[in-house]
Amino acid sequence: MIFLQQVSKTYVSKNQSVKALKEVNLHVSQGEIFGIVGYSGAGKSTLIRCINLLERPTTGKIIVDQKELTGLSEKELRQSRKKIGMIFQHFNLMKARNVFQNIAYPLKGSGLSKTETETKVLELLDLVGLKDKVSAYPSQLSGGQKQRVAIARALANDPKVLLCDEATSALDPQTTKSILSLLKQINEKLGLTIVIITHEMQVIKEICHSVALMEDGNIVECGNVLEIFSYPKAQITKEFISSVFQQGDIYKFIGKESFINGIEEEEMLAKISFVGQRAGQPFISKISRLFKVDASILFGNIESIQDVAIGSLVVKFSGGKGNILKSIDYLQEHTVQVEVIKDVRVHTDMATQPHGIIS
Amino acid sequence: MIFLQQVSKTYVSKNQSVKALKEVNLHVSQGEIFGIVGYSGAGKSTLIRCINLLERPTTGKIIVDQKELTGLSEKELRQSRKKIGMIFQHFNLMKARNVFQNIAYPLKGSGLSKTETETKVLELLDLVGLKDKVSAYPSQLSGGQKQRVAIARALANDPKVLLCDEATSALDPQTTKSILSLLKQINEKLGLTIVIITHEMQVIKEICHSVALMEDGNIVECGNVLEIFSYPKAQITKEFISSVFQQGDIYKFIGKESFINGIEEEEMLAKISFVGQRAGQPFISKISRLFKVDASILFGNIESIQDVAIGSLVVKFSGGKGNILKSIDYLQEHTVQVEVIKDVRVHTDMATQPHGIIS
Amino acid sequence: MLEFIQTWLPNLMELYPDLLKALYETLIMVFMAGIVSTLLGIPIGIALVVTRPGHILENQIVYQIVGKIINVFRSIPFIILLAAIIPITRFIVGTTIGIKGALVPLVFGATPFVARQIESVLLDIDSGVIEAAEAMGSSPFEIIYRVLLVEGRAGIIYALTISMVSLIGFSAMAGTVGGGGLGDFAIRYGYQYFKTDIMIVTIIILLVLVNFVQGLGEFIVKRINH
Amino acid sequence: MLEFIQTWLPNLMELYPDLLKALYETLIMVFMAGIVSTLLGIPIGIALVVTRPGHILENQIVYQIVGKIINVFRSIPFIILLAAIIPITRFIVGTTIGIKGALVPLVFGATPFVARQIESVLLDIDSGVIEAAEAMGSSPFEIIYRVLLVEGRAGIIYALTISMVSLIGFSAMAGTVGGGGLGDFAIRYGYQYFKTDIMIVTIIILLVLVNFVQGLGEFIVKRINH
Amino acid sequence: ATTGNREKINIKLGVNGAEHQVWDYVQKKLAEENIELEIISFSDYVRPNLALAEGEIDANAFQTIAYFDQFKADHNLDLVSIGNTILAPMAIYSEKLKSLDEVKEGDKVALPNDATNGGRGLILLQSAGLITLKEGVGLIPTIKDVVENPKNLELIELAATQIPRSLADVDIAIINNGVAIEADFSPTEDSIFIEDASSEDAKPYINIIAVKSKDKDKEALKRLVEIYQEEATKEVIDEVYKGNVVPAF
Ligand SMILES: Nc1ncnc2c1ncn2[C@@H]1O[C@H](COP(=O)(O)OP(=O)(O)OP(=O)(O)O)[C@@H](O)[C@H]1O
Ligand SMILES: Nc1ncnc2c1ncn2[C@@H]1O[C@H](COP(=O)(O)OP(=O)(O)OP(=O)(O)O)[C@@H](O)[C@H]1O
Ligand SMILES: [Mg+2]
Ligand SMILES: [Mg+2]
Repeated sequence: MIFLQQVSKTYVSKNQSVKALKEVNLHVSQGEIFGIVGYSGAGKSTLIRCINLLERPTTGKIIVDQKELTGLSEKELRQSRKKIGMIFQHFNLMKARNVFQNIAYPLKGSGLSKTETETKVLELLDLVGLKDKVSAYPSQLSGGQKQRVAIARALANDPKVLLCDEATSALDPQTTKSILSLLKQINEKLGLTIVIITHEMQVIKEICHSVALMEDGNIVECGNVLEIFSYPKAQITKEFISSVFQQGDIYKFIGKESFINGIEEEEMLAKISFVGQRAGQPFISKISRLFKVDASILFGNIESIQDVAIGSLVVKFSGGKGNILKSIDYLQEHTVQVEVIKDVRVHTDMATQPHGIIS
Repeated sequence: MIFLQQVSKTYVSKNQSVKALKEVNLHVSQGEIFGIVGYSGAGKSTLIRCINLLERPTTGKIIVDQKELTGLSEKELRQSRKKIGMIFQHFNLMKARNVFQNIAYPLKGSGLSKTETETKVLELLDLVGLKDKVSAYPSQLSGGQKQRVAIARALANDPKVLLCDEATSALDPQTTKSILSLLKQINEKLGLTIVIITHEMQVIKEICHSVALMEDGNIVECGNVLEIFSYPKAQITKEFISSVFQQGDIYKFIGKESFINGIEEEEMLAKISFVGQRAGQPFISKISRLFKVDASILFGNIESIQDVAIGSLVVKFSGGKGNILKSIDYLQEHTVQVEVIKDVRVHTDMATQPHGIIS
Repeated sequence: MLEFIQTWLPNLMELYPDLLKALYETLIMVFMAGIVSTLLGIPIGIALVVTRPGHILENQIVYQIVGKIINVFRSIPFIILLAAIIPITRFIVGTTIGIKGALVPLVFGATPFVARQIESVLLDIDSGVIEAAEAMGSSPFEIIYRVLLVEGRAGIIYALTISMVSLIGFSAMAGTVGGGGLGDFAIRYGYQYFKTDIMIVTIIILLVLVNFVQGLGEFIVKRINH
Repeated sequence: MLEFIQTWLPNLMELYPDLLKALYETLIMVFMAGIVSTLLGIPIGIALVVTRPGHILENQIVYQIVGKIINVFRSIPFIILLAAIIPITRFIVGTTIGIKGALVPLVFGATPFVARQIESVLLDIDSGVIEAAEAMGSSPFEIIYRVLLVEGRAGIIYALTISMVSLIGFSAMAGTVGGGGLGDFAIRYGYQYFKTDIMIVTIIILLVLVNFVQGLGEFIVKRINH
Repeated sequence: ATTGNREKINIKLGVNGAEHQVWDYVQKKLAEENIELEIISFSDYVRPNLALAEGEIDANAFQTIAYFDQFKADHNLDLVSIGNTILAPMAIYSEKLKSLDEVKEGDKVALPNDATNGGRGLILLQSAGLITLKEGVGLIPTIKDVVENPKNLELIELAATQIPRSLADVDIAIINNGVAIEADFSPTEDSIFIEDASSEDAKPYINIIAVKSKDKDKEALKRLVEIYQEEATKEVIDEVYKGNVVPAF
């Protein structure tokens, strides 16, 4: 559906030039929900703005829905854009129009009658939960309300492609959830292709099929969400994923005096990770009975990423050196990854005795 | 430090009037980090804008740092405002000034020499990771970069109180984390009082001492973060907290065909919840050995909220009717809450056979 | 009352009908020239905005030429303009004298002014909003019609207010070609014939007129800005 | 060349020194009156903005009075204004004729214009930015000085450009009091004496002048808008 | 009365332009006597008198006796005439008509819209027999003073300098002498009706040099008048105006 080929973009200003995109290649399939994440300033907004040519790339080709946008006439480009909805990072609502008129804007010329337009707009307003604000002006709306109007506007013209630049960043979790499920629903029902920039990995996790990670104008990793979440390669990917698993906290947690002191002779601290069906296995019960070890869960997370369980737990094992080692071997045989964090038995730590991958 | 007494605010416009705040009372202590959450349009921005009197409340008193702002002269109010930093939802940077000049704006008249100002600004830019953008203009910055400039500006004047309206909503998790730890650090070192509006419960969890939940112009619940996270009362509080524990997903997860079919005869699905030290107990190991039950963890989350573990897990028990019941009794005796979700043994569900509280 | 007028405004009674006529002439001139120069000035102002570099119909040639033409008309003293365009005036309205003869130069004088005012209003419209319209596939014409003119309408009204007030000032020069009007009336009786009472009354009427236009403009702006 | 001038511009050779003098007079008048009316017009324009309802120094009385006074000056035909303020002119510059005598009426004519232009620029400044400054404890004076004037500077330059061009037009009327200048020169020779060649040359000079001012204004704006 | 080493004296003379060439000649002559004549051009008929009364200029030379007397009376000014200059006969022109006999019912007549020329134009129309003015109305009548207008002529007041340009839009037009000359008309040849320079009626329209009463005996001003009224100046006038303007001294 969307192909970017060797797209680069350099902003030139008096004092300096900024390479915001560096020969980026990207492919988003028809009906896919595609996430883009990356640090602030990585080039995400620039990338998404290149897709509908709001920003002319310095070099490269952009193909959307089998049309090479970079080669179209102005008029053809406009025609193509009508089927590409966009939600802006800064909303860009028209101040002189009220909520109704803002959403109705793209409907003009779509051949809808006045009552059809009205029905459509009210329907959209209902979807984003703003029916009572139909005649309010943007200046009378809260931040999140503005964002929801922008979402409704982008959906008004039944686009084939939806580009979202931080479409839910100003929304509370509940509203975010309802907007995301709305997007997912449209995606499933009508095959809408969605490109979504976000800094909330939660959003990626919940609705994206694929994700690209951007750093400094490059896409450093890109692929199926489940795969990337399970086996991240680039450092930045790991960091972003850890944010959703809150594993950054693990080390903070472990760093505490009280915590270290809580680990006694003959105990061991380890992180165990598993993807998919493994979660359904009562492995803690098994090792508890088989090897007579006690495993207390100190910290961790088991989630469903698009209906597949994936997780990691920080577990304190106690019950004797030999038993613990046997337990670990057992777990690893059953494709559960174990990474030792602190091993009081032998006075080593994670860094010198790695088991399994570091995620 | 901050007292709001019976503060209400009504916006009156031609077509209607909106009661954005309804007799709100609030107290934020000196040195506290106070979070405000609520749905979009609940009145959060209005509330925070009332604190420094950017929005004159329709009725009520506002006291900051022992001064009743609502009773001050214009000049005294300005003096007080100099010590109240503010980060706006829409950044409000000055377009004609570059990054340096924007941050230096509040420093004028603070008695700093030119080199001192420069040092200070560069220090702040370093803190928010924007040293390379020192002479860029707002129009040349990405969304997150703008927000970071706004943060630096708000901190420039060493305020006693910092008001943040969605200060990290446009930032990626890493940058958010570094900004939050910066705020926490300033809070701890200098006793800065911070009021922070956010829709990311993550933020509340990570740095707030207290939190207020707003709904429709009212504060419906307010108190210590740990307490509220452990024992939420209002419906909205539960919803917000569930967002951070992603327990909304539990029911989605459970609703799946595949999942229900996964539960067999003589098995039981339950959610077990615990706060604080209980997490350190190897209760799964214990019941596995004591009652010969298998407990597979399907889904769940154990977190540290300000260094205290708190969590809930969805667990599938198997191993025979009697053993399972005994296990549950054992857990409840040890102050672990158990809530049965699906009990195939007796073909009932959560709704008809509640154990423990519903959280 | 009558006594007051006779004592303080000795010439008013006599010239009363002429004053009314002058008022009528001013109203006609300002109204007609106002409409025409608005209708011409707005598109020219739009052209000055949309053809500038980086805007929706970027066109260096049009931008430069229109800008230069505007400057030509703005730099020529009105009275010279009046003489210079006599052939055009005669071609358009068939005469060079009277209200009709005054209208063409008034339009030529006011249009560039309106255009520059409109330009400065439209330049201030948030580029993000224009971008949003572009992203929705709006044509340049649609952007002009449905974004620039709508988003800028308060500013446009205000600019037109300023322009109409200036036009009232311009119309004082219509006397040169026998167009009459309040300005000419004030100059003639007040300045040349030294009938101070008439001058003062005329100026007061002009003031009321200007304040009415300004007030109307501000009222509309207030209605538009919710 | 010389032949060309003698054929096509028969009067130019003779009036060449007068033309130079007129150019000099125009430059002096526009420069001096421009500076003074800018210095007066900007504060008045600021006053019109900050005293309006809901703004930082809301003051209904000042707002109404300043607005009305501005309207008075804008509604009086320039020639009447010139006569009406003779006592003020004499008081300020000691004479009512020549360049000096023309300066005062020019300032009175241009200042209200500048003020309204500045007003319309400052009204467009994002209220969020003003709010941010208020939240940082800036005084109204600081907000004017460090926010309005800074954020609005491109617009202000542009407004001043428009005003200066208008002032060149106004200065054409300075001939009435013997101030001379290019406009008067063009009117005198071109309109009154029917010396078309002189008129055309003068208009070309005026054009160059106007385009220079406009170009300078746009150049500065471009420098300011990074 | 030529005294070589007199101290340099400066005279400011207000004019209304048209007579520049003659005044340039006078200026040269005066310079020989160490009198510097500074010529200040005004573009209206009000300011030169007021400026004179206020002492901003020392003399002016732009107006007719009629206008001067009226102005003095209206403004109560202490000014006097110290000498005549010229008489510039006003005339009626037309593009469409060959003579005044062809004037029809309702024809359009353009006349100057300033007080001095307008009034003079009305009197000219009266002497041409086209209208009648109110009895004893004086030398500066206005359109309001027309009591009889048998042909229902439409009187259109235009700026004096505009009239030649709008000649095509009217049937007959009254153009004052200076303007007609500048517009390349020869009043004596191109007009269809002209003021009789020798008649008593024309007397009030003789142009004068005016000064403040207290200055009337000033040596330099006297020299100004004397030089203007020399034979040599007459020749300059004839040369410049080609007989269309008559020296009135
Ligand atoms: N100037 C205004 N005029 C009229 N109504 C307003 C105005 N400002 C805000 N409101 C209304 O007041 C209510 C509260 O707005 P507020 O901005 O405080 O919400 P919020 O809690 O900050 O929401 P968000 O999370 O979306 O930013 C909303 O319903 C909004 O529409
Ligand atoms: N108009 C511009 N002129 C100069 N530099 C620009 C311009 N727009 C963006 N940049 C720079 O290009 C880089 C990429 O910006 P972009 O807006 O794409 O970032 P982003 O990934 O969307 O960041 P964020 O998450 O903060 O919105 C940034 O370093 C930014 O400063
Ligand atoms: Mg961005
Ligand atoms: Mg808000």
